[in-house]
Order: sequence, then structure tokens, then C-alpha cells
Amino acid sequence: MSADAKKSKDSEVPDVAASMREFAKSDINKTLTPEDRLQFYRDMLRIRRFEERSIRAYQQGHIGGFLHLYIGQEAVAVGCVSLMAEDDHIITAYRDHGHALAVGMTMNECMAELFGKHTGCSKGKGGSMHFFAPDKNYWGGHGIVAGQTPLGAGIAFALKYKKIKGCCLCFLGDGATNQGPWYESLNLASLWNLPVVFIIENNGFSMGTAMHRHSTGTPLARRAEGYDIDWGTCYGHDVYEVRHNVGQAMERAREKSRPTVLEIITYRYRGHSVADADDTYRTKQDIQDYKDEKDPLNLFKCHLVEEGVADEDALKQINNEAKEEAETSAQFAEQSPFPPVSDIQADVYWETDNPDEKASKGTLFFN
Amino acid sequence: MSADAKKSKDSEVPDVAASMREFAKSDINKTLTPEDRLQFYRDMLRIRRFEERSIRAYQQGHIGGFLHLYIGQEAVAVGCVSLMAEDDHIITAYRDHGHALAVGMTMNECMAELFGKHTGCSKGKGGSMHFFAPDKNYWGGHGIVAGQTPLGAGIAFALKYKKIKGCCLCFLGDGATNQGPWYESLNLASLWNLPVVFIIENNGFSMGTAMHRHSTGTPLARRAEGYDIDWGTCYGHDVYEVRHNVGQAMERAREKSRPTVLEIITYRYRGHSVADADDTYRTKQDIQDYKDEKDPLNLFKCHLVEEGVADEDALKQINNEAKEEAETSAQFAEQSPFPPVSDIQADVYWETDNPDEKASKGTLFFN
Amino acid sequence: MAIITYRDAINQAMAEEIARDSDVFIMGEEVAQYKGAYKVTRGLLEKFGPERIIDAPISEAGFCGLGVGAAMMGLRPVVEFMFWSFCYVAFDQVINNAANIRYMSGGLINIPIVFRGPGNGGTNVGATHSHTPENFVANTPGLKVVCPSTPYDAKGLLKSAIRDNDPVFVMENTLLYGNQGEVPEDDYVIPLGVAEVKKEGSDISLVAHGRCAILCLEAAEVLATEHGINAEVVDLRSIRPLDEETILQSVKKTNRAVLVEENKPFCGVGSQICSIIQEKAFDYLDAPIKRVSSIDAPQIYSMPLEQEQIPNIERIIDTVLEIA
Amino acid sequence: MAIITYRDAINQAMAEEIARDSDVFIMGEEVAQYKGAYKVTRGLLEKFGPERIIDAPISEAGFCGLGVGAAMMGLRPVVEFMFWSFCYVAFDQVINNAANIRYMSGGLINIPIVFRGPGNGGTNVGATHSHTPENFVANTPGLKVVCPSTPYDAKGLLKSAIRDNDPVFVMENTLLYGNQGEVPEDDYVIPLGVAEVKKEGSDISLVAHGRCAILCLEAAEVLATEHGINAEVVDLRSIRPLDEETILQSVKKTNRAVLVEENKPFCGVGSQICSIIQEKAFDYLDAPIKRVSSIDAPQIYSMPLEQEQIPNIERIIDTVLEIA
Ligand SMILES: Cc1ncc(C[n+]2csc(CCOP(=O)(O)OP(=O)(O)O)c2C)c(N)n1
Ligand SMILES: Cc1ncc(C[n+]2csc(CCOP(=O)(O)OP(=O)(O)O)c2C)c(N)n1
Ligand SMILES: [Mg+2]
Ligand SMILES: [Mg+2]
Repeated sequence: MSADAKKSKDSEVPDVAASMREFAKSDINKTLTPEDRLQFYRDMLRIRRFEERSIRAYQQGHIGGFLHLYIGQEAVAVGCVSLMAEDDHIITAYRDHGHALAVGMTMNECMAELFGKHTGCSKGKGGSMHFFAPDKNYWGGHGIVAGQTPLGAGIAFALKYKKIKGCCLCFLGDGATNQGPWYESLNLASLWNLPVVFIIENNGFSMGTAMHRHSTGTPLARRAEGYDIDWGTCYGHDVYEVRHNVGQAMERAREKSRPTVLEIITYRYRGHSVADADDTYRTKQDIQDYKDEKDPLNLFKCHLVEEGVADEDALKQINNEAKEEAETSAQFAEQSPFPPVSDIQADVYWETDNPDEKASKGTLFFN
Repeated sequence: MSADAKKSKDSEVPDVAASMREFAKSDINKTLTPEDRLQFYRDMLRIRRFEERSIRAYQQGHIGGFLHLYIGQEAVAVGCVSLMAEDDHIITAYRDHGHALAVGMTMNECMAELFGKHTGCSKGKGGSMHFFAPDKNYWGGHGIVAGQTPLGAGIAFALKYKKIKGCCLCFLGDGATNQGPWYESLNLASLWNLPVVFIIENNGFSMGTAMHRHSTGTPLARRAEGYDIDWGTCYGHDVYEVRHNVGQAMERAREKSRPTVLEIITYRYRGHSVADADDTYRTKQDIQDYKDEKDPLNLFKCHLVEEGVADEDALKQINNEAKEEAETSAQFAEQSPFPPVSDIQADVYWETDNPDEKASKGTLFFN
Repeated sequence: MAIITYRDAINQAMAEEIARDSDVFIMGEEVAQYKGAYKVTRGLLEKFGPERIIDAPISEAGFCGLGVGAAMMGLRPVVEFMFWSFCYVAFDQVINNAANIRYMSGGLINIPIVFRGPGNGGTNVGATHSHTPENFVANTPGLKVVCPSTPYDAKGLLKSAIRDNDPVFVMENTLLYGNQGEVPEDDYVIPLGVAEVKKEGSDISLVAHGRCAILCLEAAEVLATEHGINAEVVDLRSIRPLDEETILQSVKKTNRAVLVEENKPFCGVGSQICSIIQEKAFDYLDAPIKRVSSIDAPQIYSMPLEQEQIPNIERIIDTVLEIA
Repeated sequence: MAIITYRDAINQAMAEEIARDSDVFIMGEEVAQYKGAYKVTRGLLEKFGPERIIDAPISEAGFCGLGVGAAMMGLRPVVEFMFWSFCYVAFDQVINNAANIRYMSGGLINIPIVFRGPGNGGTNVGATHSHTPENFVANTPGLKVVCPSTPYDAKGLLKSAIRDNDPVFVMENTLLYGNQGEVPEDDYVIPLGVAEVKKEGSDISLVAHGRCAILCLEAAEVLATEHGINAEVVDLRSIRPLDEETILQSVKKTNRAVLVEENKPFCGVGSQICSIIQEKAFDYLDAPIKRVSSIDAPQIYSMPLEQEQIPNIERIIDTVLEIA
């Protein structure tokens, strides 16, 4: 490798630990307490251990359908959600377990949902792709690629309509940036000055298609420019860096009621869904390289030790707790009952679920 | 008005006649023969006289539904179509009479189509919004806003697939730029290197909505940048200027198989459809101002006289011919028969129209 | 009672509901400054201002989805399609997101949204502009759909739709906008799912919705005077929920039914009504149930032919005569 | 004859047609390098190269419309939906453009395109991923739709679809991909619009398409052995064109019919078949026509419940017993 090429490679991949130390000092991060930082670590670990446990459950046949894992991307959801205040809202696509746990959904209700149990967050009706917790301002979990992006604009619209000074974080993948409804949402968000932050979690692939094979123009976030929307890119392995960048966008949304498109470079370790092989589009070594260099959990762990926030033992303890919590959730899910068959037609209409206030007459179901 | 403001206004609206003289000298225009130039004038006039006649027919109740008039925009279609060679193709939206006449469809078949007659270009089945002439590489005439843009990419795809060195001109309006399918088409066109030229005919309004009320980010063509697509803007009152800019884009398409987005600033004189009042979004004076300054026919007529290509009398003669042709077409249309009722179910399937080669069995129609 | 147009009845329903509930707002193309492509929203911008009456760009997927998102947050959007034909560019948002989110959240989220606009042919706007998707919508559990035929019904049903906590699709008809009828000035609602026998009869049941109900009334006149046939006309008004009871009662009385709709025939609403009648009133049927729908082809442009393609009085009468 | 899977039968059909006609190409998400989300296009990229087997971004409206445009120019695209559930983001292109352009051009333009992919539930993918839109498509004049149930039918129908000069929608089923059956190695086609009596019987007609035809065969076994009922199973194979003749012949023989489909009931394909049977074989019916469809709610995720929601053998049998 020539010196020049080497140099440019180095400048692309800066020393991650040093960069993390820098971002730790930025305005939004420097006031964090040790407990705050430990909480980030705990939140990221909980996502990873939960999903690892879910893989086992899938292999055991307790979970069906798709299981899109977030492993590798944890710092993104945790960093973003850590910035949410009471009036901020969040919505994402089908790779939604990380965001769900980050907003405070319990492992029990999430695992039970994956098992299709009545105790699940959606009573077993939504499944892996469709988690919801409106009480935590978490609006899903959406299975149609980019279908959530107009919804995200709508949540921001509602905040503005109600004169509430909050914002909406709306996540989408790199592959999702090729869907028209997102562009329509961008124009609406800019035209109507909506407080929405579109976060592209660019993990490099749309299923088995590498970014350069599905999209033209990099960075993807640059497409926002044509709508006069502020945009930026950052890395997603460092929870501090995520907070630094997303924090500014959220500020812009809340204070100026202007949208932002932020592209966060990240990586997923598993197949697109758990059962998918990834041998057609990358090598095991590719994945290992990322893990070695940029694993968000590992990097943050080293950082915490280095900073003296906690010692290895304390961190191991957090790890053990997360594992245990995941294991317990699997037991909870397994022991929970399936919904009764009569439940198939519940929750379709508000009206049939609230018979006392029902205003319509006639047949709503046709079996 | 301050001197400064005056100056900037002047620089925005340069001396149109001088500009026209300049563009007349550009590579693509300087070799034009006098007869070529007269033909442009004739083609523009034919569009205007045809549509003026159609308004009368509409008022007389011979034409129903919508009638979206192209009057004011004639230099765009005529300039573009004048550049088309044998392997070039064209597709547009519902404001499609201008393009139709420019490619060489007869006034008779067009007027008869507006009248819903059997002698119409689509046998009375398509109507004003849905003109087609595949033998002239004219692929419509499409009613759903921006719905033609993926089709345009597909025509370009077919050329490339068949290794034909042509291109596709795909027109859309300023309002249409807010439809998602167009963005999907842009990414596909860039990713697959398709020889397509997207021409935004920006007439300032999407129905009754002025551009700044429907779109963010100017110029609209700049949205192409996010896809690494070459783009540009130009004025549409000068057939030379149109040719100059579109010619370059067509060259790029044919030679490099790369797309372009070109925004052409133009103006429509009539309501969105013929029956629409435009008093909610502009004044009569606005329209008159444009006519006075930039009417494409008037400007070109003065230019031809100035250049000595023809004298007033010769041009009046062309005008009279166009008027007569339009009048004749109205008579033709009026005297033509409506399609027979049995025709309602013809042309639905290739198969039922070609019974000898029919391969399927069973019922295809359910009345 | 005042006599007003169908157009004004819809306008009144919206004005009253916007005034009543600060969460109700109108969004769509040309609804504010331009007063609506068919002037249905005339005067609303002046009365309620641009925060409640909102002009949208041509981005149906975008603003329909935006409406669903706003509804999740508790607002009550009334989204206008300039034509129902334009719902297909937004189809995922309107039939997938609006229909499924409540269910997939286990009932935690409600979607109190109304989508409304005209869906009909008969005005020579061709195949791309003449869709009548009430069957597609009603196929989709989670959604409700109504098709008013008179000014009175239009106002009463739209007000119910706006107050409903589920997504309701209101399908109007440009050919009805100018029709006049009695409409109370005071507040009233018509519950969804209640059909109306618009004319009593004993010999045959004509079951229809939207403008076809009006056609059936006219056909019934002719049947009575020229053929001595006393037809009953059941105006469904609401497709989902559906008033099966009224349909079945009528057929049990007349023992014959013709189902009339403007949609294309294959899997039209008439097919479902037919399926219900023959299942639940099998023994009462003295003749096969017949259907009248648009002639099965994309919508033709040519004016006199489109009049033949969509249901008309002659075709209704001819069909009745086949079985009565 | 070789015994191969439904998946491989589809693969063979495409490979043969691509080889036969240079205008045929495959386009869709993950169809090339990844070999298809369900590996249906396995090996085609290697055999035919990236100009014929084309990976598309997640832009269904874009690439479906692009396919229609290419078809106007005479190419014969075979466009894959990873799931039919994703057709709604492209719905305007697939049901409006593909269906209407021939008509609106007065027959000057043909659209020889195939849209194919799986459309079914039963795999716990929830409400957004379990749509079965054959009724929406078949409602639309200008379109054709087939739903093969066996490997033999899948290959023969897909080959016909690709050679057809009109837009054909081929709806497959992920639960059938692994099913095995005899499939000739040589070139054969099954004409669209020919139903198959997959089992002869005398007591009742079970009419179904796609995987439900297989369920009906299994139910017929049980009916024969446990209830002494000799059911005939009519596999429609093609929805539009529709083999009315075979349906009517069967019902005229058995005098009873149960119509089985996976769609939600309101305006499902069964409603249209019911309408046809009762109109054209009224006097032959000894009992009301019954229908079995998915339980009317958005698709549930929970595994055992989804099995209850979609049609199953028990529900088919119970329904037969109600009228036989
Ligand atoms: C409209 C639509 N088309 C296709 C799919 C199938 N699909 C699900 S996820 C996916 C890839 C999305 O990639 P990306 O947006 O990068 O998100 P990631 O999976 O990487 O998180 C595809 C093709 C879908 N769910 N919706
Ligand atoms: C999807 C869709 N939405 C709405 C319409 C109704 N409509 C027809 S033309 C038009 C305005 C289009 O404006 P623009 O693209 O600027 O073209 P122009 O009419 O100025 O030529 C609208 C809203 C439509 N035909 N299709
Ligand atoms: Mg990705
Ligand atoms: Mg315009």
C-alpha cells in the first residue's frame, strides 16, 4: 500500500478511542454523570443480550417469521433516546428492538411479543417488526420500508399543531432512502417547518445489496439539500458522537421548528433477518473487522475503564444482569399464554373494543 | 424602486430579443436553415391555434372533462421535439397537446380525440389527457401526476437494453416534482446510467398553488444533485435557448448514457384546465405581463422578421394556414362518428383483439 | 329545513366539526386558497385560517401518511383526495398504515382519520381519473367506508365519520355535488352502518349506494308507471359497516334483488352483497340475484359511450325485467 | 418426469423463457446476487448475467413503472415483488398504468409484463406482510391474474404468463415453495383460464385457488374417510381469465359449493364466484353457497392464532358439514 493510500485510509478511520475522548468533552456530553454513562452502557448491553437470547429462542422454534437484529447498531438508538425529553417522540422501521428497549420497554413484554404471547407489548399481534409503546412516545415498529417516514412527519406536525415544543426522531435505513414517500416527507417537512429529525441508520446494506449497488450520490443525507434541509453525517459506534450530532438536530427542531437529515454510519453483525445467510454480499472477515475496530459496546467499555467510571468487575456485573434479565424474559415469554382465538377480532376497531360508546350499527366483520 | 433593486430586476429579466440573438448563434442553432426556423414558428402557431379552437369547441359542449391547455409553453415542446432523431422518444403528462402536435400528430386525429370520436388518435378512448402515437415515438399523455416518470425511465432502459443509441425525453410539471415516484426514477436512472432527460416544465403553478407554496429548494432541478445527476435551468420562451440546453442533455444521454434533469421556466396563460378560474392565485395583469414580455410566438415572430427570414405577410400566411387547419380539424371532428357501443370492450386486452392468436381460455369480461 | 346542495352539505359538515373540535383540520390539494377543485371547501380558509385548512403539494403518499401520523397523536385529520383515483399513489399509507396500526399495537393506538373526496365516472375524465375503490377499502378490516347519495346523508355521515375513532373513507361523487335537498341547519349525525329504504316496494329490491341509489329511484319510477313493477330501493349509504338486516328484510319481502353499483363487476361490492343474501336468505329467493355495474373495461373517455358504460336507468330496468 | 419443488419449477420457467426470448429479463429486489429472498431466482445471474437478471433498489413504484415503460417498448419484463404486500407502494403503476395504457391508446400499445412473487400469510410476518391482492387485481379490466398451487401448474402458468402480450400477475405462496411434484423437463405451457378438477367428486364442489386448493384436497380426504362425503375439488389456477365453465359444470353436478380462499372475506374472489354460480346455476343449488376465508381482521402475528385465522382443514370441513 502506498504511503498516500495508507494516509487516506488512516484519515478515514481515525483513532476511535481518541475521537471518543473528544466527543465526551462536547457540550452535550461533558455534563454527563458517571451514572449516566453507566446507564448508556447498560442500555446498549441490554439490547445486545436481549437479541442474543432471542436468536436462541428463534432457533428453538419459539419465534417465527422475521427477526431483524440490531446487534452492532446499539449506540445509535441508545444515544438518540438518551436525548429525548418528555415531548419528544420516536418512530422507526422493522429493526425495532433496540429503540424499544432504549425507550424503556421491558424485556418481558418485548420477548413475549416475539413469542406471539398475550403478555407481549402488542398482545402477540404485532410481532418483531411491529413493537409499539405510545405511553413512552414510541410509535413503532413499521414493516413497510420507509412507510414510517410520512408518519414521523405527521407526529412532528401534531406537535406543531398543538404548539408543543418537542420533536420527532424518525429512523430509516440506507435502503429505505430509495422510497418515494420519504422524499415527499422531506418536502412536506421543509415546506411546513416540521420539528422532525430523520436519522438514516446507514449500516451499509439494504438486505443483501451494498449501498453503492442501491443508491447514487453520497452521502445519502445530501439528498436533503435539494429541499434546503440541514443535513450531516456522523459515525454510529460512539454513543457520544451520536449524541453530539443528534442533539444539535433536536435543538434545531425544537427551537427553530426545522427538520434535519442525519446519516449515521453503522453496521449490523447478523444477517438481514436472523435466518438469512450473508455469504452473498460480505465475508465473515468483514464483520470481524468491524467488530475488532468499532464495536460500540467494546469501545465504550474500554472508555469507561480508562476514564475510571467503573472497573472491569462492575461492568461484568452489568453484563451479568443484562444476561439474566434476558434469560428471565425468555422464561416469562415461554410461560405466558397465547392469546385466545377470540382475540383475533379484538383491537381491529376502536368501536368494537368500546361497545358502550359505539355509535355505528351494522356488520363490521364478515365471517 | 431603488437603483439597486432595478438593476437586479434587469439582470433577472435580460433583454429577451438580445438573448435570443445570442442563442441563435449557438452550435446547435447556427446551422438552422430559414425553412427550419419557419417550421418552428409554424409548429408553435399550430399548437396555439389548435388549442384556441379547442376552447371554442369546449364552450360549445363538443369536448367534456378536462382540457389542459399548453398555450404559452409552445417553445418548450417545439424546441425539444425539433431535436429528436429516429431513436429518440418522448413522454409527458396530461398537458399533452403541444407535444403531440410537435411530434407530427395531425390536428384531425387530435381534435377528434378531444371530441371523443372514433377517428381520434385513441379512437375516443383516451381523451385530452391521454394522447399516444407510438409510431412517432410518442408514448403519451398520462393523467396521474408524475406517473409517467418511471415509464420514461423504462423507455430509456429499453433503449439501453436493446443497445440503441437514443434517448427519452420525459416531461413533468413543477407540481409533479413533489411525487415520490419521480425520485425513485431519478435514483434508478443514475444508478443504471439510463439515457433519459427529465424536463421540468416549470410554469410557476401546480394547479392553483404557486411554486413557493408547494416546493422547497430552488431551483427544483437542484434536487437531482443528491443523485449525482447533471442538472440545469433555462428559459422556455425562446425556442433557441430550449434547443441549446436540451441538445446538450440529449447528447449526454446518447453518448454517455447519463440522465439529466433540466428545468425550463415557462408560463401557462389559461387556467389549469380550461374551465378553471385563476383568480385565486394570480391576476389578469400577471398573465398580461408575461405575454407582453415573453410570449414565445411573438418574440420569435419579431426575431424572424428582424433576421429577414420572412416578412410579416409570409408569417401572417402561416398563421392563416394554422387557423384554417384548426378549423378544418374541428369540422372533421364534428362530422366524425362516435365509436360504436361494442367498442367499449375492444382494446382492453391484446388477446381479445387478436382472437386468432388467443392462447388463453375462459372469461375475461364479467358483464 | 334549508334546501342546499350536496356540495354545501359536505362543506357545512366540515365547518361545524372544525368549529366543534379544535383537533379537526382539513388537508389536501387546493383545499384552501383555491377553495377546492370542486369548491367543496369554499370559505373554510377564510373562516378557520391556514392552520386548520391546509394546502398540500401533490404528495398523496406523504400527506396521507402524515395525516395517519397526526391521527396517532390524537388529531382528527380530514384528508381530501381531489379524486379517489389518486389514492393509489398513497395506497400503502391509506390501506396498510391506517388499517393496521391499531391492530398491530394491540389496540394501544387509534387512528381517527377521515379520507374523503369524489370517486366516480360520468364526467369524461378517462381511465386514470374514474376509479371507485370502495370494494378495495371495504375488503380491508380496520377501515370503514360510506358513500352518501343525498345532501342530507352526506352531511350526517361525514359528521359521524369525523367523530368516529376509526379511519373512515367517505366517497362522494362529482355528479352529485350540485344536487339539492333538505338539510337541517342544526347538528345531526347519521350513524354509520344504517341503510335507508329510500322507496318502499314489494316486487323487487334494488340495492345500491352513492349515485346509483339515485338512479335506482328513477328506474323505480319507470318500473312502476311503465311496467307495473313496485320496486323497493335500498340505499346502503354505508358499505362497512354494512346494514345486512335492512338488505335481508327487503329481499325476504320481495324475493328478488338487483344490485347496482358503478364499480367494475369483478369483486365489486355487489358480489359481496350477493354472497350475503344468497347465504342468509337462500330460501326466500325466487330468482337469481342480478347485478348492474359499469361495463367491464377501463373507463372510456368518449362522452356518449361513457354514459353507456356506467350504470344507467335503461340498464337497470332491463336487468329488473329479466327476473321480475 | 422429474420431481422438483414449486420453487424450482418457477425457476425453470424463468430460465427457459429467458433463454428462449432475448426480450425477457428479470428485475426485482435481491433477485440477482442474493439469489432471491426465497431463492427462487437461484443460479439465474450466473447463467444469464447482470443485464438480464437485475437487482433493484427498494423503489417498487420506480422499478415497476420502469418495467411498464420497458414493456411499452416491446421488452418482456418479469418483475418480482419480494412479497405482494409491497405492491401497494407501487399500486398506481401496477394497476393503473399497466392496466389502462393499452386501452387509452386505442390498442396501439401493448404491455407484455409479468409481476410475480409470493402473496400469503401463514408464516408469522404480521399484518404488513400478508396481503393477498388477487381480488384487487382481478377487479381491474386490462389485467390477468393466476395463482398456481402445484409445481406443475406454477411452471406451466408462468411460462404462459411470460409469453402473454397482456400484463399478467402471478401470485405464489412461500408455504408452497418447498412442495414437490412432477414437472416435465420439456417445454410446456398451461393456458391461462383453465381450471383443473384436482379431485372428482359428486356431493359438493370445493372451489379454491393457490394453497387453499391443496387444503381442499386434504379436507376432501377427511370428508371421504370420516364423513362419507365425496367432494370435488376445483382448482381455479387462473382468476382472470376465469374458467366459469368448469366451476358451473361441477356445481351443476354436485348442487353444493364451498368457496375457499385465503383473502379477507369482503369482496374476496369467493364473492365473485358466488355471484356467478348463483346467477348461472341458480336452479341447481340445493343449499346456499358457503365461503371460507381468513378470519376478518388484519393478519395476526402470533403463530398458533395465525393458523386459526387463515383457512385450515378443520374450518373447511366444518363449513362443508353445514350444507352437505
Ligand atoms: C416496500 C418494501 N419493499 C421491500 C421490503 C422488504 N425489505 C425489508 S427490509 C429490506 C431492506 C432494508 O434495508 P435498509 O433500509 O438499509 O434497513 P436495514 O435492514 O439495513 O436496517 C427489504 C428489501 C419491505 N419490507 N417493504
Ligand atoms: C397523483 C395525482 N394527484 C393529483 C392530480 C390532480 N392534478 C392534475 S394536474 C395537477 C397540477 C400539476 O401541476 P404541474 O405538475 O405543475 O403541471 P402543470 O399542470 O402546471 O402542467 C393536479 C394537482 C393528479 N392528476 N394526480
Ligand atoms: Mg441498511
Ligand atoms: Mg405547473
